[in-house]
Amino acid sequence: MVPLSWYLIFSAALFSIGLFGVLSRRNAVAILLGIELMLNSVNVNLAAFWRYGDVMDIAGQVFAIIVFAVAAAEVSVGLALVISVYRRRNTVIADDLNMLKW
Amino acid sequence: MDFISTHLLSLILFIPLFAGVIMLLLPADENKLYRWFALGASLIPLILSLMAWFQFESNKPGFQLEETYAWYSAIGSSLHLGVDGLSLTMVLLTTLLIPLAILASFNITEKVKAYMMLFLFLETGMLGVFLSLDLLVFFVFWEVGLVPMYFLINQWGSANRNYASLKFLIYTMGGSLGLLLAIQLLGVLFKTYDLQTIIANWSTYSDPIAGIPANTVKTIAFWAFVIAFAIKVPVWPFHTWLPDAHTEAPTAGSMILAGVLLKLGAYGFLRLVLPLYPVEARIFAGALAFLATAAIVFGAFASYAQTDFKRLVAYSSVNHMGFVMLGIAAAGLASGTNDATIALNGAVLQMFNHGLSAAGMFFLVGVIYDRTHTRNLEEYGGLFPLVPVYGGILIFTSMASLGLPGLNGFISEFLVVRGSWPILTAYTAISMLGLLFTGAYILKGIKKVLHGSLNQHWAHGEHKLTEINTREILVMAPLMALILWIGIYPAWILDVINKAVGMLF
Amino acid sequence: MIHEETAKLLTWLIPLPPVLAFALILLFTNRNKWLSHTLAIGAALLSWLTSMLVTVFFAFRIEHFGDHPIEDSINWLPLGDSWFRVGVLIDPLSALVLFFVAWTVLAIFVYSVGYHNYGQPEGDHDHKGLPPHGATVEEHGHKHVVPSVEPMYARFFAFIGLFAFGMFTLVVSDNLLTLFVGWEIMGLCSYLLIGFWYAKPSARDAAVKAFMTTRVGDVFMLLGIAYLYSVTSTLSFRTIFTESVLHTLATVPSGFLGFSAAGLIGLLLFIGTVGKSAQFPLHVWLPDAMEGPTPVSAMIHAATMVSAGVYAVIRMFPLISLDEKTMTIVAFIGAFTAIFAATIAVAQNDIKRVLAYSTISQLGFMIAALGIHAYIAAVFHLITHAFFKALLFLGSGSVIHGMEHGVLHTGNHNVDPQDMFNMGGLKNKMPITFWTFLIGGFALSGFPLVTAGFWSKDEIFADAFGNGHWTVFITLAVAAFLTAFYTMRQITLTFLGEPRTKEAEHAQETPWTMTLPLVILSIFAIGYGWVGIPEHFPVLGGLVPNWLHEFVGGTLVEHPEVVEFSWTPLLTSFVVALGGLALGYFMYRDVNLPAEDKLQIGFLKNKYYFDEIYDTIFVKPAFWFAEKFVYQFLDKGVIDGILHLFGPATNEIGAGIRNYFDLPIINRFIGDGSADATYWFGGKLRAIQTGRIQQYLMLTLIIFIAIGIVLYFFKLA
Amino acid sequence: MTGEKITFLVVAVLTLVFALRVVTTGNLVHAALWLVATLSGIAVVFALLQANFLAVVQVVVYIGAIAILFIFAVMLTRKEMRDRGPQLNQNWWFGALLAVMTFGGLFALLQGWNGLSNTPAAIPSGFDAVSVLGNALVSPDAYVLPFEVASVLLVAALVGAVYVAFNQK
Repeated sequence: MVPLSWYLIFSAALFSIGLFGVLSRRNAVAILLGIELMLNSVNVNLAAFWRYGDVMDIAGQVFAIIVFAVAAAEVSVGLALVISVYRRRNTVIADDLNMLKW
Repeated sequence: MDFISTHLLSLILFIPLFAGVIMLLLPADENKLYRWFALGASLIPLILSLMAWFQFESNKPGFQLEETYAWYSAIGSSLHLGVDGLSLTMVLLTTLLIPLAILASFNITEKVKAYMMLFLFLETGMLGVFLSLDLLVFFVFWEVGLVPMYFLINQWGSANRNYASLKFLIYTMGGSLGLLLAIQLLGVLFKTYDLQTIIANWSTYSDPIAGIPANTVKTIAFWAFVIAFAIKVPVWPFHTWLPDAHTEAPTAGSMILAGVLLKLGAYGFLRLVLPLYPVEARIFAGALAFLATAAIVFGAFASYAQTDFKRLVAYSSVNHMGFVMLGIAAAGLASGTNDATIALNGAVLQMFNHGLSAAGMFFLVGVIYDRTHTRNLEEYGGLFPLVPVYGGILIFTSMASLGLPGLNGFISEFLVVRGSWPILTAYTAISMLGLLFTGAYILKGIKKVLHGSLNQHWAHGEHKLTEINTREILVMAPLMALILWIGIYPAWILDVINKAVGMLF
Repeated sequence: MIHEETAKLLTWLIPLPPVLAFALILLFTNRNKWLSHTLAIGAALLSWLTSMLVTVFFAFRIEHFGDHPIEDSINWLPLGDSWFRVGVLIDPLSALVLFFVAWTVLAIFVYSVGYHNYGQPEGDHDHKGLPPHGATVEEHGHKHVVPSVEPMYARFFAFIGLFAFGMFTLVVSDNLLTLFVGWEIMGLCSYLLIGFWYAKPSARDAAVKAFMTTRVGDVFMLLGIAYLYSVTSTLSFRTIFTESVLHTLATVPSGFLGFSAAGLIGLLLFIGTVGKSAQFPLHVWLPDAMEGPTPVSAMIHAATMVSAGVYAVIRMFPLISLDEKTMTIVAFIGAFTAIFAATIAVAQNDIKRVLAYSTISQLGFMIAALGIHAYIAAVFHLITHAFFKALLFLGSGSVIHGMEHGVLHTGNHNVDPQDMFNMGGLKNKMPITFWTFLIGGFALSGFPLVTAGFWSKDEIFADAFGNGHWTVFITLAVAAFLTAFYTMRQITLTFLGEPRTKEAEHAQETPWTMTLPLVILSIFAIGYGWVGIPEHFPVLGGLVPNWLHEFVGGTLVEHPEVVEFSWTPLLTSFVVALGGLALGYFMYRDVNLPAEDKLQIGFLKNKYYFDEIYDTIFVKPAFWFAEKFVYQFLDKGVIDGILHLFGPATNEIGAGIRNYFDLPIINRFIGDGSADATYWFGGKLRAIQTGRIQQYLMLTLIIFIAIGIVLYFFKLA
Repeated sequence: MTGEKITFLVVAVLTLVFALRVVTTGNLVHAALWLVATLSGIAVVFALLQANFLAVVQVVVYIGAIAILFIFAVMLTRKEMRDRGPQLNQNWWFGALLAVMTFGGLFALLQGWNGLSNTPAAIPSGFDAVSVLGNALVSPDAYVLPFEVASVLLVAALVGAVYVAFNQK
């Protein structure tokens, strides 16, 4: 059987890739893509711990499903915001959106 | 009914405050409503204090209708209310004068709501002083009364009101600083502010305090009390705030100022100074008598020198309150003797009487000022044919102020003179000069206003002087009735005073 | 004869009707003239009736009435452990006084109806506060001017009602305090009535002068009462005049110039009388008081109020007589006033002023009589004087009224209807007035045997002579001579000879309401003397028993002795009366102008310049003291000056603290400094606030990782 | 080396490569498509974990809804939104460093944990993960509350997204 560590390392790697995307991409939509990767890595973790822990305790899966819901909500609102911002400022480049600068 | 009779004093005390707060909730710009509401609200304490008057048993020593509520138990202060014959008389005077003052203010048209509220707050402040048997609460109410009065003068006064109101406030507050310190001293010393406890222990207290001999401390505390109260009475030479404040205050304000506020000072002497400092009162009675005599004589002379009608009446208060002080000084010197009792009877009755007649006089000055917009005596002249009813009432009230036998002022002045003659013979004799000049300034007032040839300015056209109206007569009627009643048969009130004085001193 | 209980009750009731009338008139019937005077006169009638019941039908009929007088009292003021009681007392003295007061009051009330022209039309341009000026009426097609009714008719009756209340109260009181109450109420009424025509500045000033001058006496009297009360613990006459109390009073020293307590109290009370009865040196108000309507002059300034002053001294005689020093002062003041006022009277031309000074002088007689222990003589003269002086005043009012009629007829308002040199020959125009005035005048002069004044004055002379008071005797004799002289001068100038002006020619007799009181009073002015004819008087003595002596004497504990009869005083009174009258007649028979009058000496005419002197040494300094010293200097200058120092001083201290502490240290260093530091720091730090979300995220992660590392190495490791 | 391990390794490496393409590719449409591939890989991982329901949901919700939503969003907007200039910002190296450090940190942490070599117990026979999960989600003793909150969140997100993206002109 596959050891638990493999899953965890896999999900850590996936998480770091998503993080890199969030930190480094200029395009706001791409940032959202990075976030999706990070959320998925979390789901992998949740599922892995469910499988390697007490199978009868279904909490891991439940939380994974809730994360799905949150991801769906986040994406819909996030994309709506991106579109709205784009309409107003004609850009989706995160670096250009610095209205909160001092 | 049971609730009312067991909480009579606190109801009397707080109903005006409560009514004042309720007024906040009344709709805007309903001047008529404010007036009638305030009048109605002020009549309730009057009815209740009449109930208290009839429930009161004058033969029982000590305080009656007592109520105690926890207030600030950490420092031993509680809301302790109670009356004896002395304070009950003053409570009756206060609750009587406030409705009349409110009725007298019905012609106020500016900021009526605030005005009426201040009057109701003022009533609570003054009643609190008379009702409280706890030194700290006493002081709180003592100061509380100042604030509404300050605003009444400052907002509704005449030309020089800023100066007058500031002088009034600062002078009185400055005077009470010493009082506060002395009260704190007593409170710290006895771990309580309860008046009866302190009276029982303080007069015989003889241990050094903070290394200073008790006598020295007592003397200093005595003068702290005396100065605070002397400013309020006012005793010469602390009196100069009074003409200014009285003159600038609105009519009803002057009525209350003269009618009740001055009595707070004298009441302080009777309630606190004499019982707390019997020894010092005896030592310094001469000084007090000197100041009292100076107030009587100089007050009368200064009054005579005025050309402003209201100032004339204001100075007459200095003169009349001088008699109260003379009685108190005599009582201080010879506490416990029959003469002292008579002098105190006179002093307390004089407080009540002056409340009636001075309020009446100020109101009458206000009546004529409303119509002529001048207080200068030289600008009146021969108004009697135009306003015969007003003239009659003015002469009546003036005569009460002058001390005409058959009216109330005479009884009290006679009692004071009778009581202090054997004790302070020379001062009493000198104060007769003041009594003589009382006549002079009163007659000067009547002469300049009513008598002489008619000033045609007021006889015709737009300045035509109108007669006193029904509302104004209604204000005067109770005052005049009481003036006459006390003058003819004073026993109903003097009996209560006499017994209270007999048991207290 | 009525029952004693009834008498007590009636005594309580005597003062009440007039005060009720006063209240009713002021409150309700002010606009109705008929109702007002009916109320007032009805009240006076009721008081008169009760007084007569109490005196004539009770007191006068009891033998040794002085031993068991009418007395009753109630609790009034609670003082300490006891009550101060007030009540009524009718003893022989007050019974007699009550008798003449009731009569004169009633007479004057009735007289006032006529005097104020009741029933006449309203004046053309009369104003309230001024005497009526007459009304024009049309009769049979031609206009003429008639007297007009007083504009404040009802008010007058209200005031005299209150006045009568004061007088009755004073008389029936059983103690000094209620006596003083009545005394002061009369003072007030006197003020109100002298100033009745208040729009006249002279009347207004006279009213104030009267009130203030008498008040000088009153405050001393109040002191005396207080003193007496504190020594004896009672003010009731009957209690004070018991032997033990009097003994205490006589022996306790007062500590003032060697007077005993009784002496000082007596002196203080006497000063009250000096004010009220217009004795020297407080006499100045009485002549000015003639500004009031004539009934007022008659009532207040002849019959009642000034008599009340004397009554008070007579009442307190047992106390005053304890100290001989006080008695000397009393006698001196009385005698001096008698002659001093008489000398002024001879030079006056105003018909009422002559009477005013004569009143002062006659009151001096009574005071002098008391000062020499002539108690009964003083009482006697008090009563007779009240009757004949009221008569004279009312008579003079009638004369003036008649003269005003003439003035209205001619329309020449420059003619003073009170100046005797404008009169003359009124005998035929006003016969009733003339005859009654003559009776009054003769009574005043002491015309022998017939008039009451003779008997009372003679008694004073007899006492003064019999007890060896030579100074008083001679002074009073001279005064009596002057009295007779100026009385005759007055009668001659007024009634005899030919009319000197057109106005006098057109003078008219007054209505019955005025003449009837004159007639009644003139009966007393003659008849009242006969109740006190001394028993040893030649021929007449013993024909009528000396009832007065018996009766009044009963007031005192020790019945006063009757002085031996002596011819000297009798002859003296004959000579001075007849001599004065004769001299007056012959000197003024032919005088028509003031210039022809040899006695128009400036010194006398101006009353020894007393008004001016008082003005200079009392009134003006008092005003200066009040205005300049007390108000401007003390209050405004010194006291307020000190107070006003506090303001600037506080300001300076405040400014100092602000400029040298608050501003540099608190504001600059602590306040501004901390803000500056924060500002600088923030300025440097704000660079990290890029507004870029990814950089924030990086920063967060860095810190997160850093914290993780720190925790890892320091906590977990 | 069992077949399962081999399968896992192949899927994991592929998934990671796809993920890297997601964050590095210049064309956003491509990136979205790479995301679809990544998500599919993860679905396989779920399947390997015997979380069948999750695997299905992953395919239905993530690939079927979310990824498609991205593609729609990208394709519906203009060209500039998709690619203009460099796709990475000038701090990308710092981001990369942080990502590597995170991975390193996590890796280090996992090295020190002794539960890593656990092997799973066999799933009991007759165990129906889907029905247990369904019961747990609606049972008041278990997760009905988070479930309901998630529903509310979705509704709110729906309304919010409509409101925010609504063209007010």
